[in-house]
Amino acid sequence: MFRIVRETIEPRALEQIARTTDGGIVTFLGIVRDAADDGKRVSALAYEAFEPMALREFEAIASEAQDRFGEVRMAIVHRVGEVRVGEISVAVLAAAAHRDAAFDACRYAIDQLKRRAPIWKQERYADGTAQWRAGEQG
Amino acid sequence: MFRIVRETIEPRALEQIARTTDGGIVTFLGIVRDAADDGKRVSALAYEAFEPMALREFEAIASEAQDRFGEVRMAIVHRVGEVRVGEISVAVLAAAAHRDAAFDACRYAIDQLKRRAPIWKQERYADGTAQWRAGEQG
Amino acid sequence: MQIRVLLFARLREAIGASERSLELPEGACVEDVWETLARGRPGLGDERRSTRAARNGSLVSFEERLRDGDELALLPPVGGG
Amino acid sequence: MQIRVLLFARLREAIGASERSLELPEGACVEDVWETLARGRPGLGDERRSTRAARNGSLVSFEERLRDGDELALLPPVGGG
Repeated sequence: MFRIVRETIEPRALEQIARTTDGGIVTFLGIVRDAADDGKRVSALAYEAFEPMALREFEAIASEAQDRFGEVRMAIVHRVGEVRVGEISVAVLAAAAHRDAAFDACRYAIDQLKRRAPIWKQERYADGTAQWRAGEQG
Repeated sequence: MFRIVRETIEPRALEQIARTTDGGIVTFLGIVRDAADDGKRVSALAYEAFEPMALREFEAIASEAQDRFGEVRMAIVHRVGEVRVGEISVAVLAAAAHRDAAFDACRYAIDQLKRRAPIWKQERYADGTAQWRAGEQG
Repeated sequence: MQIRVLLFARLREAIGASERSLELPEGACVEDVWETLARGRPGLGDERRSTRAARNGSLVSFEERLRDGDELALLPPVGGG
Repeated sequence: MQIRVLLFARLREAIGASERSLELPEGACVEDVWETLARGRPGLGDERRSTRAARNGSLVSFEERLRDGDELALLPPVGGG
């Protein structure tokens, strides 16, 4: 399940990709914090994506995780538009027979997503200003 | 939030421990699989716990995770009684400002829980037989 | 002295109770509790090596002396998760 | 030839459109698109080094030659998650 959505992310919906042979599910939720790394008060983040390319990147990342960590089912859902403090901006779920593969695949996927997926984030501050923020590169 | 419960675990309820400064939430869900490691068809697992000691162990594990990985909020909820295939037996949630601490703490907690918490698991098979199963020791 | 013994999982099934109250002589240790329970249950011998004991909630060795009113939990190999 | 240019985030804001259609001579490359857009926008100069280009959905260098009908996405440093 690879999606870019405009509405609230319901993380439990991602669980449907698990099979009855999966004993471990690891989920990462990215949540909008109320403060930027430099301490400025944040009211919301606004995300935009180059959607077709982002979705293909999600699929590629999941496929790489499978190659590296073995049989694993993955879901990656990213929200775009304005996401307020406390809301979920991204959800990554990995389901596998045993937990090691699920942990490794989930962590790999969120790390790669942040580096590679064509998605952009604008911090909107409580003082009315705003700034585009690049993530962790390369 | 450290609990032993008899009813269905609702993983989203664990999120309430997160603070507005937490940007990453990692959740592990243990799910009852339909087959044992030796291939036998499983219909359910039955768990029992030495509850007061298990709860203190959960707290100790969370406190160790905090010492090792830094500021992190944790929830550990384990179900007891009969848990059917596809249902959640255990949920571990770690919330932190950044994702590394959340991943590390969540993984540490489920690893330690399986080794140390006074909780027992009986596999109940489709053929009507049953067997107590020890986990990963030491 | 009176010791309250808590039994779990396959020990509970082998002994047929989740809780037993034992009357033991002063100075008895965990090992004495085990031997009292194992008497007449040869199957329990195999369990001894893998069983841990918790006295009033803290892990102790089988040499640990008990006191009147102690709660002793006998813990087979754990398997949560 | 006709090139459809997609613009995101601060490039979109700098150029004031999420999409532009450019008429370029045959043989034009990504760099030519960039220069056409940057003309009269000195602020864009700083963005050039950190911008990547995707031609019909695949990353390409700025030397990549374009064809009529291509879709060229100009991607500032990403920051999802």
